[in-house]
Amino acid sequence: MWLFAAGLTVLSAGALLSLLLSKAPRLASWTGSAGAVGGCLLAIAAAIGVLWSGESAGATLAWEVPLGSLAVEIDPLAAVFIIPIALVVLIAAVYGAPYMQGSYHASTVGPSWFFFNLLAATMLLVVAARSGLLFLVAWEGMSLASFFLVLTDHRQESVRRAGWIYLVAMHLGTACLLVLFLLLGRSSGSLEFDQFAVEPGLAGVLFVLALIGFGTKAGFMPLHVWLPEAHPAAPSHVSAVMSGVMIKTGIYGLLRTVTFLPELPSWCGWTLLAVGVLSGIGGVLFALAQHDVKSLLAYHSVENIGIIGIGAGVGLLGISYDIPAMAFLGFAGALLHVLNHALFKSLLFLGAGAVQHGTGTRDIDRLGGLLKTMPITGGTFFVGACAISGLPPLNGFVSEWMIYLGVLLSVAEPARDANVAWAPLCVLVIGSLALIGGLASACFTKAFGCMFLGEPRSEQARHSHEAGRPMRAAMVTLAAACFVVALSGPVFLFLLRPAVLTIVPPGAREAAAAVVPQSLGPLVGVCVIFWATLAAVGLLSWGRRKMSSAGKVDGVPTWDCGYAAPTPRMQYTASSYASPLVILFRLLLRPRITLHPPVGLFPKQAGFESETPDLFAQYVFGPTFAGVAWIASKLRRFQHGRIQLYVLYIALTILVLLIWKLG
Amino acid sequence: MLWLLVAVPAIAALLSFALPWNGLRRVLLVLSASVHVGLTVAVFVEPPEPVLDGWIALDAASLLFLAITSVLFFVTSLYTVGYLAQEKRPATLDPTEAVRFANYPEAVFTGCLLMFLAAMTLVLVSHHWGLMWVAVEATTLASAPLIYFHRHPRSLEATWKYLLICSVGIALALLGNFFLAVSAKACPGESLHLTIAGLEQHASQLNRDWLRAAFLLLLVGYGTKMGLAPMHTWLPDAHSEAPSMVSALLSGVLLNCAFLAVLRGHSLLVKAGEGQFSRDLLVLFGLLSMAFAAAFVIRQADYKRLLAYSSVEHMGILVLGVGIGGIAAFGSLLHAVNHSLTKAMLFLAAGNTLHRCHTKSTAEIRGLFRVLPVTAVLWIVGLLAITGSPPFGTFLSELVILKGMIDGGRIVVAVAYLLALAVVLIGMSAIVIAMVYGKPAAAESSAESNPEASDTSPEPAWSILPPLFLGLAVLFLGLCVPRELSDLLHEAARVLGAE
Amino acid sequence: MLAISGIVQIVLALVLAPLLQSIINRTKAVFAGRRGQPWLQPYRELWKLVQKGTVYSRTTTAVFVAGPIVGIAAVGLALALVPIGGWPALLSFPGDFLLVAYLLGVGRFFLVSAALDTGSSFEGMGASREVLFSALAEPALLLSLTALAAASHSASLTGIYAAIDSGMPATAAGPAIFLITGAMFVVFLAENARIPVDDPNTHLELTMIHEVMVLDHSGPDFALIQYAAQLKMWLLGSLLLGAAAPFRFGSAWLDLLAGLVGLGAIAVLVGIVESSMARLRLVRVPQFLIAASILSIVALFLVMR
Amino acid sequence: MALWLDVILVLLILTSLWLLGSSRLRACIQAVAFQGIMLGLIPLLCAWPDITVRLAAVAVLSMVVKAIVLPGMLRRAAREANVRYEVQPLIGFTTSLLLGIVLWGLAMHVSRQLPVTMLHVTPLLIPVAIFTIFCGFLLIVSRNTAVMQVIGYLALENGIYVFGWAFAIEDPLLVEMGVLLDVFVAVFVMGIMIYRLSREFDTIETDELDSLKE
Repeated sequence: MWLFAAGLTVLSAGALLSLLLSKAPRLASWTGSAGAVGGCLLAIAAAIGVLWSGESAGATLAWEVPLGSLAVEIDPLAAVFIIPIALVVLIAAVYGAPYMQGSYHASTVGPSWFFFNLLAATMLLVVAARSGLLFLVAWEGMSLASFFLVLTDHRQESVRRAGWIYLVAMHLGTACLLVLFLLLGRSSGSLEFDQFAVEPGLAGVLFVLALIGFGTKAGFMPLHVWLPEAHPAAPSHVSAVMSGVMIKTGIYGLLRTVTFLPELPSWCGWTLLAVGVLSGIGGVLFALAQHDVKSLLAYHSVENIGIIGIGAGVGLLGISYDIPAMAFLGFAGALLHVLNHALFKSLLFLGAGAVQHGTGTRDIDRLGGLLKTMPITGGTFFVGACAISGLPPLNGFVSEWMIYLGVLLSVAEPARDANVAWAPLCVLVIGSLALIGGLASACFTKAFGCMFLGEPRSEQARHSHEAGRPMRAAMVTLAAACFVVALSGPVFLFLLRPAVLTIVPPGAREAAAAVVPQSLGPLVGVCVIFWATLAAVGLLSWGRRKMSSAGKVDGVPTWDCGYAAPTPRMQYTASSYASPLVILFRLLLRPRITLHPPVGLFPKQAGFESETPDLFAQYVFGPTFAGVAWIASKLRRFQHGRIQLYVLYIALTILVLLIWKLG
Repeated sequence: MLWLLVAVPAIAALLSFALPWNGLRRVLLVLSASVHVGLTVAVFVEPPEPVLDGWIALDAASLLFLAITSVLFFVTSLYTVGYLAQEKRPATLDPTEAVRFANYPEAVFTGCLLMFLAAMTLVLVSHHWGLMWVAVEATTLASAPLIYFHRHPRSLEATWKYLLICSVGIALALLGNFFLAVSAKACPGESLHLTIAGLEQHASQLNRDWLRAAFLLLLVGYGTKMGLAPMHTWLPDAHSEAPSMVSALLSGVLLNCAFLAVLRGHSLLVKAGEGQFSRDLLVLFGLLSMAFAAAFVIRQADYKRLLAYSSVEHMGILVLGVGIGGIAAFGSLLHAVNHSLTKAMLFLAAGNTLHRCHTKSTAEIRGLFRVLPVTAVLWIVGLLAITGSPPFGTFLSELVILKGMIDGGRIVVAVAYLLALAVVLIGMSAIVIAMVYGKPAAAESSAESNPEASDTSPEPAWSILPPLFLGLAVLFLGLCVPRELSDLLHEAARVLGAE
Repeated sequence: MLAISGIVQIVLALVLAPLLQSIINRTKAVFAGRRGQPWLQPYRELWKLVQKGTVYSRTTTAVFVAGPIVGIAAVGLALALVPIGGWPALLSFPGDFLLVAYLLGVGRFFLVSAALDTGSSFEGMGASREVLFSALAEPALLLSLTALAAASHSASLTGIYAAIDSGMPATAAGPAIFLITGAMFVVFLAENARIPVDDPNTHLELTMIHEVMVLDHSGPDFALIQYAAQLKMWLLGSLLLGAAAPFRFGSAWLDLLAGLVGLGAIAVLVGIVESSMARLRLVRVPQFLIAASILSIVALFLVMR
Repeated sequence: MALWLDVILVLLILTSLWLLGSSRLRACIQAVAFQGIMLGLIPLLCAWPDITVRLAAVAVLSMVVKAIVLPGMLRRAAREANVRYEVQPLIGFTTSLLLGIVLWGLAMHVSRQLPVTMLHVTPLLIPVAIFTIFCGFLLIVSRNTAVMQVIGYLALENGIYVFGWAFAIEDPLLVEMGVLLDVFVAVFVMGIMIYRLSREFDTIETDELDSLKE
């Protein structure tokens, strides 16, 4: 525990120092990142200690505020979240030091590091907090720190707008959490987690509150609207942290809430599952339609959160129908995907940042051919792309596969429970996961292909340069981590076991624990295939190099069906690559196409633009806010300057009160 | 002791009317403010005896609000000194519409300021309905010239509205007092004076109907002064036209005094067993005020009016909390403290902004971070604090009030409360973010042309240290509520029969 | 024993896969009234390509070279999981068919990336269509296999296909099996780029999907790609066969023979389809694939009613 | 003495109606002054025959203030701004009169809610007080010139004092303080304000004062 405390202290120290030193940006950024690295190392040590020993460490101090106490505890569930958080923050800090200096105004460096370390500390605190008030304070602190980080580059209108939307979304989410905690603590009168109790019949309501409150942070559709705005706006290492781990605190909150709700009705599980499916498919579809690589990645966060939601939903259904395989593998898959998504999504954001750093643009349609100039960035980005598409032999597959397996094992069970709606379950889980996987690989062949392959589509792309050494080191580390997790899959079954068992209600624990050996074999099988794949590829490419020495012709133009002088402008663009899919799903995506067709015999110019604004932002939230503003504008008539009216209000008030209250 | 509390500022006021030198006058202002703080500390340390056979006394509630008043006045007096030092006289040209206007003579201003303090202190310590009413009326009279300081036509209009509306309100309060007297006739034995203690002793024998009617009148009357919708109409005008430190005092202190008056009425009804009657009314007016304020905050074109409407909202929160009762009452007293500090800070920040940018329009101010870095930080901190986000005290108090609602099972009220808070947040944050961030706007650059706007000199200490202090205080209250304070709050809530 | 059976199957696949190609061609030739190419033509072509040198565009990078290699590796490893004729596969565990599907996905991912690597607009076009259609085909395949798993109460391919035997269609799951066969046949056609989804030997690049992606590959690279395609057909064919014609004759060798014959029959069927049907318009293809998914969903509901 | 009290109360009603009905500022000022005198008489009648010196003093003081000082001040203000008539009220004079009748009904209704059993005074008193208050409100709301609004405010206060005098005899201090404050409000503040208004806007039509809104 003291390790963790020390970690928090180091983080806060780094924060304050970098704020004080903000006059000297270079110094500030070094202290800031050093603080982040040190603090995160300590936190990781603490978490590993807990996972290793298996018993959770905690401490409680008094806090001189109403309802307050500083109760902190690291149990397996918390540890499972602390590790990715600390890891990603650590790597992002290493990456961020040169990145901030490279591409941001000197005056913003110090404050941004202050908020970065603050964000790290509050995220860790959120996961470790055991008292409602402490949790809420840390939670809001996290939101605010990230809010200021989003506003780092506040000269742009879009960034300010993003910051505002983010602030509003976070606040609305938190409102639900306030009610949730107060309702949980109502019977005991205190907000300590261990004294929470559920009044009968309230479990469903509480679950919905948690789903809205935490889902806003996690970015479940349709509460995701802040996400594609805020993540592109922030500096890339911050986007990596936000998208990689910060939104996962929402998942953590949801799972933690589930541990407070023993008797969940089964519709909760179905709801979560449906939400997950919506976010998964919707997220990847909107990602396909994006031109800006960072908003593409942001929508993919929505997609992956959806996958996690599907896993958690399967787990919940497993609990409420008591099917151990679904319960264990669903939650295990979800938790593992939390880790995996943290790894490859932050990797991808760092890659995007390196590209922006090296070319000065994020527009996929203006990039291309970067693999030649930025090999390391490109290579690691490719690894990330494969991983997020859930391809073997990478980590993304393992977690998705666990979720699949949970359903499969229970479906293939000879004595499967007849009163579970199996067919819809299979369609929802397996069908949508398969669709998501296919669409994701479509999206990332587009992203990687159009950014790094082919010919440069613009001058910036042609004159790109590789990122600095620390940035490359960060990306390589993450890419390596993706492989490590994938190739040591079975180990995680055991690492996640205690965490999953904390979520599963006590009654079902030993049954759930019995799933581990049952699913160990398959996982080992998968790993064998992984190793074999790597070996086979290695062998083949070795052999290929041996033979290709003979008669190799190099440096000719691409065979373009007889056309000898292809120009970069003739390449297939990202938009055209995605357009068949966009058109197929136009009902959902509603792309806006503005076309200036060539006219006349010798057309001077022609143009084609397509953009895909967010469905919910445009058709749900926008109108709502506009409606409120309209009502307000009507109410303003009330006060239009005439003192006679004002006195009239007083007279009427007292008159009405006298007649109503005394009558 | 208690006499001194009122007498010191009053005498100082007379002195400052007399004194010929401005410099000395400013010294006097700060001096008397600090003496007042000292006296407050003294009465806090050892409670003094009631004087004037119980007409003037000091219970926990008085002490609480006295402390707020004293501290806020001291801080603003520091700001005032700096402000007066840089105010140009005689006549200046209004940059927006070409109207010449000349400030009041400083003697009158300072004098009224101190008189204002005396009156407010009297409101807080008076334990006699009539005396309290007189004191409240006196605050109106003392503050009117303060609002009219700039002698600008618009400030004149504001003052006129302030005077007339508040006088009407106060007249109703007087009628309320008479009704109290009538209801007191019901109880046998010698006719009792309208002292708070006296009435509360015989509360059970008071005549119900007259008592209820009296409460209605007191609520509307003092509610007008407090700025409860729909009687709040004077508030935005006065706050927007008054000099900023005066707005800070109006919002941070004066409204609290009126709130205390309303609370006294409520506690009397509670003691008389009519608690439900007053609670319902308080909840009603609380929600009404929050709703109105929310509607006017959205796309508000004038940042001082924005702050004024947010004051209306918070007054709503205060009475709402008291109306809910239980722990919420404690919460709303705590919230009174937090709101006073935060709002005073915001108004001082607004003052700095107005002084540098020469406009109150939220649309014309952009990129404050370039022009006034510290003030910009104050704006952001103020935004977060006033919208009740941690780690600021307002979060705690609003949370406690919400807890009161949830525990009491007032789900509908809780939902309305949260909705109103959310709308206010959305409206305010949109405005403040636009003001603080981004590039300085065209209006700003045009203001660059005229000499005294173009100075990018660092902000003077007098303009940033007082608000910074207040901000730190709110932050501190968010991180830790000292035992003494929470005891005082509980005691006050108990005295007022709200808990 | 188990290991041996698996190895036997893999060897058979590696040796016989190109033959399916020539069977299809012969069938089409018969329908066209020609004599058709010799049986071993596909082998000859592969050998010829291996002999040749390779041409690399100046645009391309390592990804271009990696494409074919990863493609063949992925399909090869997938073969190790797929049983034929009721024989147990080399490696088998619950949920292995997901791994098969995703391994094919890996191959596709690299092939598409290689296509984009050339920077040619035609290959980009092909790639975009390929990812679209495969994304739509994936749910159909996995849902049908899930339905089989549910029907046969087993989660591994070997288990599933061991459980499905000639008796199965008679049982309650019979109609479901029938639908699944239909769905899987559509997937088979789409994944192997056959008519009506794609026309392997048209000469209009604008209309091609799979073929146009590999325009720039040459020599051994192209050989690998072709061979990978043939192996893929073998693999999907045996998945389809296991569901469509689960004939069992008691003796393992007879079963295996039946499996091989069945594959040949599928090839003939494909040939017949290709010579009797025209290619669908590109905009119709998605509906074709979605129809397949719908078939499999209906099958799911039938199995677990 | 109850008879005389009733007479006075009736006179108060009539003056209130007169205020509502007339458009000439001068007349209205007269009416308020008259009300002031009536007001001064009430306590003497209530307390009859034992009138303490103190009571008498307060009564006289209030008469002086309400009947001489304030009207004088108002006249001066009106002269300053040379307005003779309330030109166009928001609510016409006839309408105001009709409204006055309605208000009378309301006043009766409200006062019926309040038990007067333990108060040994004429039952007419409470409705009259309330009615006068309502009339004051109506004047403020419906008139345009600042002077008329002040007059309305005074009428409102008069209503309150009718009440106060009748019931607060035991605790005359309340009333005394009220009276003193009247002096303050009226003379020192409203006077100055009206004066300034007339200077700044060279009119005291308050409908010009609507630049502050929303």
